[in-house]
Amino acid sequence: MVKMILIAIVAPLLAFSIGLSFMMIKRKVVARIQRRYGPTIIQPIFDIMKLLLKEDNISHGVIFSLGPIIAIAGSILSVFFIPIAGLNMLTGSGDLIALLYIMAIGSLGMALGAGDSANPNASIGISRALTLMFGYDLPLVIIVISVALQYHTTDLSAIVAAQANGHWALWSLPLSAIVGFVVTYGALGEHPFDIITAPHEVATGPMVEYGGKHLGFLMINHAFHLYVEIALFVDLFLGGASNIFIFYIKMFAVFFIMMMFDEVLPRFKIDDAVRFFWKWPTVVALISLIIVLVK
Amino acid sequence: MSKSYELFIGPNHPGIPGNFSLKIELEGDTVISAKGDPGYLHRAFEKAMEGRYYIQNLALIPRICVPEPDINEAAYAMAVEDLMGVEIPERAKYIRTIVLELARAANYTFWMGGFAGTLGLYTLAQWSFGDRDYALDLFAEICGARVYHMYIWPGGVRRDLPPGWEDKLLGYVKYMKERLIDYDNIFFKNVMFKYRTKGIAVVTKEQAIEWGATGPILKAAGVAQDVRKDDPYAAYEYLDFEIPTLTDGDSWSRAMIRRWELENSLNIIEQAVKKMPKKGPVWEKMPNPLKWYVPEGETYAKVESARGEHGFYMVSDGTGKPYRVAVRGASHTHMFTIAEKVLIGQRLADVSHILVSLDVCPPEIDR
Amino acid sequence: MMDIVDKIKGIEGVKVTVQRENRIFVDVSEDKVISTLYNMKLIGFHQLSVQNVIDRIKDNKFEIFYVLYSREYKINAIVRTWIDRENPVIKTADKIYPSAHTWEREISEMFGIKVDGNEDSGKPFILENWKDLPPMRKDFDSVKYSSEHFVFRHSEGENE
Amino acid sequence: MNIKEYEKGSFLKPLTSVKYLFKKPHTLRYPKETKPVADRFRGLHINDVDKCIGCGNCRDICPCAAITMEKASKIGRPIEIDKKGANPVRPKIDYGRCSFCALCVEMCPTGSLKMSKDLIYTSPDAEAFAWVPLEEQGREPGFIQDNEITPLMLEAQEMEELEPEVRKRSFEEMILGFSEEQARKEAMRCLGCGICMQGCPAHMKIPEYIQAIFDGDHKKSVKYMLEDNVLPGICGRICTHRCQDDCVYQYRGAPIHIMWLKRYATDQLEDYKDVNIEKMPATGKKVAIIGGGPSGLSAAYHLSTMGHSVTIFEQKNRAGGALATGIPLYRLPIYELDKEIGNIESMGVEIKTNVKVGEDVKFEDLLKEFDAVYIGIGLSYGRSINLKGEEHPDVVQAIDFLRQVKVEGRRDITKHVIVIGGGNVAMDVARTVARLQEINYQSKDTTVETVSLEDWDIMPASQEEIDGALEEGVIFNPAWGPNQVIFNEDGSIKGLEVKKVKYVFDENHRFNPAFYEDQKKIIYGDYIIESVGQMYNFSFIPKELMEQLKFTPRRKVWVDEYGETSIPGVFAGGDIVETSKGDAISAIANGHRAAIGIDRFLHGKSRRG
Amino acid sequence: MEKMTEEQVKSIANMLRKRSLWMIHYCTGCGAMELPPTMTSRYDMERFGLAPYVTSRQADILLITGYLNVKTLRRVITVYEQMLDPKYVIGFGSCTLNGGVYWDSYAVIKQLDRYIPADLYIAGCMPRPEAVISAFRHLMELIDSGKADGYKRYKRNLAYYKENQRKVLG
Repeated sequence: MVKMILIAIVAPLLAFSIGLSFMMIKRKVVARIQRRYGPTIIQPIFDIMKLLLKEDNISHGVIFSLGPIIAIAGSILSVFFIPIAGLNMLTGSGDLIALLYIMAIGSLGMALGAGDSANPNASIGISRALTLMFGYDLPLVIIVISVALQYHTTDLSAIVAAQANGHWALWSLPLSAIVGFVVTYGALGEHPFDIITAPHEVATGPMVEYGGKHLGFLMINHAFHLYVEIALFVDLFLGGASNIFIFYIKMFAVFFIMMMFDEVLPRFKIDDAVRFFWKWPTVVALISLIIVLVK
Repeated sequence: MSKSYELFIGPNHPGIPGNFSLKIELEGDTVISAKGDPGYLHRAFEKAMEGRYYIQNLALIPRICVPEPDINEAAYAMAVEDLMGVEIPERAKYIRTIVLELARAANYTFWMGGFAGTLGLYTLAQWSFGDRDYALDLFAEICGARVYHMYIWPGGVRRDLPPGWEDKLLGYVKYMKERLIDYDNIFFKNVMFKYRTKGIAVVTKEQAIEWGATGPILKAAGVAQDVRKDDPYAAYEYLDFEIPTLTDGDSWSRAMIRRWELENSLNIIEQAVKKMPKKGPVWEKMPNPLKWYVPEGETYAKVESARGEHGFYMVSDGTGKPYRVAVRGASHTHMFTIAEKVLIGQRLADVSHILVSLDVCPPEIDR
Repeated sequence: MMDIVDKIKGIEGVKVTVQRENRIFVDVSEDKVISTLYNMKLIGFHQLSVQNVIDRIKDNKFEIFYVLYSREYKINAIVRTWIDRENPVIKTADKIYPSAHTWEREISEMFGIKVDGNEDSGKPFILENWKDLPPMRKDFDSVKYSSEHFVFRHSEGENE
Repeated sequence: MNIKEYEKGSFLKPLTSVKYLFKKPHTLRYPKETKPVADRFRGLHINDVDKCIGCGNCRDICPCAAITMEKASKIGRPIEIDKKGANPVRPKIDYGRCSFCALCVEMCPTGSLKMSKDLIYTSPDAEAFAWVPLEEQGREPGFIQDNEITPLMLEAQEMEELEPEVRKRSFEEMILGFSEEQARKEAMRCLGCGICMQGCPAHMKIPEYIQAIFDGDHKKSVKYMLEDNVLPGICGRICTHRCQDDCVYQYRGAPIHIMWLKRYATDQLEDYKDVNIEKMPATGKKVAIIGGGPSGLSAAYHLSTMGHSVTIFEQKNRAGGALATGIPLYRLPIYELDKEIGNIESMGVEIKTNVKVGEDVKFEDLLKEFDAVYIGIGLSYGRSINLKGEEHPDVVQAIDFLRQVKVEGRRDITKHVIVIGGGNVAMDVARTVARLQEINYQSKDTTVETVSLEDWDIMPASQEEIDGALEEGVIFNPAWGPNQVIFNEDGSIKGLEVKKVKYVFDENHRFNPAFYEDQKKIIYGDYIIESVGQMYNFSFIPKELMEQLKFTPRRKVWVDEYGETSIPGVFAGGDIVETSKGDAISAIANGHRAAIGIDRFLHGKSRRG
Repeated sequence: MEKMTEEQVKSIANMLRKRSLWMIHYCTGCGAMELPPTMTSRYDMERFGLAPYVTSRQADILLITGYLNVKTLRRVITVYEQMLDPKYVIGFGSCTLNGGVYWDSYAVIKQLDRYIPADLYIAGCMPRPEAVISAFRHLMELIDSGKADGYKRYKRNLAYYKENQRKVLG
């Protein structure tokens, strides 16, 4: 029981710090690609702290304030479903499927809150977010199915265990892995999929009315989000890890490749993005699924 | 989704090029009407100029268009010279050409960053704004200010080039040509750029002529109209350069024309530096500023700005202050006659990059 | 150059002055402006560069000018006309030159000239809540207005 | 540019940009790293307040109305307040207005105002953005002015004059005057700052009349002149133009020819009928003026405009004083004198010539007969220096010589003439002699030499006069003091023995010449003209009144600020009072001042009334 | 935590605030032209934790970049009021101080601090990027020492500001 409580405290903290460290590194790396030095490495901490210290002088209703909380709650919940280095508490059969649902809570929470802000930009942003989710969920579901079929389980821990000793799904299911990478990339909203917040189009979309503490929560949520998406990919295709350091290195490698693309591509239009997801990733995922089925 | 709704883009919106507002009506994600709302940058230039001496206006005119102030200075100076019947010295002509082309190159560099920014590619913005900064430093060396140069004035230019400046300039040109390869790689040859802009916001040749478009919009539609060739001013008649044209008239063509013109400008600078007389006067003596009475008359002086034809209509009543100065900015037509029409039927996501691809410069509209 | 001048001279009721190479002034009476512009476009002046107004307060007239450009002949022609300062009305040229529409909006706001046929004439364009004289008129004193409406920060030592 | 390359589009090419991840950024890590500021940078101002003359040209040209002139006491450091040709104010710049166009720097006539390379200034206090720029603020100069390219018109119009060979042949006026174009161009140069007005003893409205000349409105221009100067045409020819010495253009270029502009404007008018000051209704008061010189004429004109009836008593046969008798014809033609005196007469002034006060009319009678008396007798008698041998008939006074030549038509001269003196009168004499010698001998082996105590650098004559004299062949002997006249055996003059001057002014800057007694030379010549100053003669005033008349330590007549002497109702002006600087314009000025004083006196506002 | 006095909490809060200043990207005037170089690779103001943000809710600093047209003033006031406390205003260049080159214009306000409180001004027309960075660093000092209290002044003197705003906006 004590162990459970300990894990319940440690796991989110760990997830948060990993996500935060990625945020820190990203700002530095982006800056270097852009031929500049960028902020001090701990700048995101200052930002979050400052936002939390801001005074509130707006109210758009309870739902508006609840949005970020729901988002964070959803993200933390998903953290418990993802096994890292033996830290897996809410395991049980079907947890991969459950995870997929729980991961959507974040977006829905945002949708709830932002929808309450009565700003057309926020509404457009939310509709874009949901549309995009709709777009990448289809290939995601297909590859999850492929992986599940490959390992005959929906238990993430089991999938991770099956990939031990270098038998990664990346090697056995290369096509699914590529699709998985693209989908994870899309889910993180990096360029060219930063359609939801696109400042030049919808002025940061759902976040347009959020400031201060709410924005701070959203930044924290982003850290969790980063962690959840990448950790899921690592668990599914890179065989998880037996200890936290290796897990971190694997996650970082994935994130680093993502950053490379992030800074050199302009963004998609929402319909193009959905079309994109339903075209190549879906087709490739299906091919991969067929390969699995045939094998 | 048949219900239409209104959306204000600007004045405080990153998708708007400057302090300007656009009221668009959307049906779903599609624009069904767009109305520009200018006036946020209205400073009453034309009124203020009537109350100042000819030389005092030197402080005002560059502020009409911020990204490329030199065209205003040149057009103003040309209008005054025209009314006074003054021919400027040869070297001054070349210096003007170099300054104008450097400003054009800087403006296109700046524009490039802004355009990439609207498409979500911030890396190019970071690069090109930083590279433009070197050009601003070059300006500071000849005239003492980075942004508002006040360097070209009636009769020629304000100071001769400082020693060694030409070499620095050529160094910058060389640097920019190297950078252009990087710009091409990250943006102009980028598949996503092509994907986003090809076939968007087409202004056909007929439409461009009918609506009175000038500059890159017209060139992208296939008409080689350029004041530098048609009515050469400064030293353009002595220089060898081509007017680029493309035929599609879409957002992509306009962007490519500007990319092309940027390279063109760099070439013109190299050429002008080579051909420029190495010594000689750079200013034709003008009267005492307080008693600078310009002969009565009306004239229209025009130059080619980065956005199109930029002109000054100047009326003098024979006193020391202009009677009326009317400024023609290319953006005026481009925003209200072209953008408002072209935006209809476009997607919300494209609005901001269409505005930038038409290069709408609000200070030029409001004045 | 000269053949195009002759062509313009063929338009009814115009007075043509050649200022210098590539600059022609075409003066017409108020009622002939639109027909002249139409004919000018037929001749090949496709582009309206700028249309604006000069307040000739001494003659009690508004001078309206249209700077036209012909790509074919590379000539700028400036069509000018004069109207009375009291109750000034002009006809719209936006059917001939679409870009005139916006210039006319500006003119109607800045000079208080009514533009017949332009539905946006008289609506606020650049200014907001403007209650004074149209600001570009010569009898509007900008310095006076700004010292009445705004407060300057006076440094201690005023002139001598 | 090959457009085909771009039409394809590529997915991998953008990824090459990732290489910058491993390259050094080009960020300038300000404030840790800085880049050099451009040499011509237009930043916050610097002003050398000692060099600055407070002319206000920077304020006038500022398009933003950012410059105000701050009083000397508020500048923040002491400055020399009563500097000649300067206002005791300095520019204060409001950085809530300044647009950093540097037009003020371009227009600064002294070059004291510069712009610095420093443009980094932040403050939470909005009031802290206006100050008087000083050099002590330690900013590094950036944008400075350039004498090659400057909106100021530094070069003056060349005045055409007769060639020395030509002008020597006669007494024809040598300065030809401006053409219309030249005058307009010269008038265009004026900045209208009005620093010159302080230099002018009469405080003429110089910027206004120059503006009127520029506008081509000569009548308006002369009208402005007549307000302070009743003899503008004469002053346009012979004035000592102290205004030009103060002109702001002197620091970077040539001062404006204010005097010749004045001449130009008056020459354009046949007479001043339309432009005279409007006459006030007659008061019935009578004023007597003794002496028809410039001060007397000035007083007469203004008094008559004030409605008083004025009578001038002139002992010579024509009014004008030194103008009529002393100034050579080649500088001031007689028709100009007639024109201007005629104008004064047209205002109703009665001029009685050939009337010598003290002999023909008694001074006491004037006091009884008239409500006020103005004495403007001037210094009409030559002063001697008690030179050994000066009683010889061939040693004459300059003032007599000049009168003989101008009024009496004397044309004879000897071949070798020595002129003692280095002032403007000496130059007049020497150049007159040069003309006479040309007329009589075609300058064949003739000499005219001047001897002056002062060396070149402190010679009191104006540079133009010295140059003119040199061109006409006058030989100068500066820094030599006359010792004695040397005679031939037949009693004629052989020459003048002179000794070298050690110094003219002593440590207290007082006139106290000292000589090297061992350095002597002889200047050969057969005729000597002394031109070392003039004096007055008050013999017409009865003794008892003379005792009442107060004099200043320098032996000038004491007057109060309205020109009234210690005798009530008696006013004085011209060269006999202290405020005069010995030229026509000061005489005109204190004539005008006395006229105001007399008017006050007649209206019962006298100091003692 | 209980041991810390209120002062200490405040100073820590100020320390955090000054390290993370987000500016709203609203180009009110031409001074905005020197912001892109300051923001981007050449001067990179992100080194100090400054970053441009899009909407008024997210931002901490409002830059009044130069002249302020009456029409823009109305929007600027809205934006300023939407911003969350603590918020800071920097006036760029001459125009915000006393009208600048537009001193005689009928359309431009002359003194920014009559309408919204300004915490800092920068001299210049326009200020160099170095000056802009200096200004940000100056503002950080002011925040650290608690002197940047424009938002408190606005609340305290709301009637004064509202009166002035009403006068000019009509």
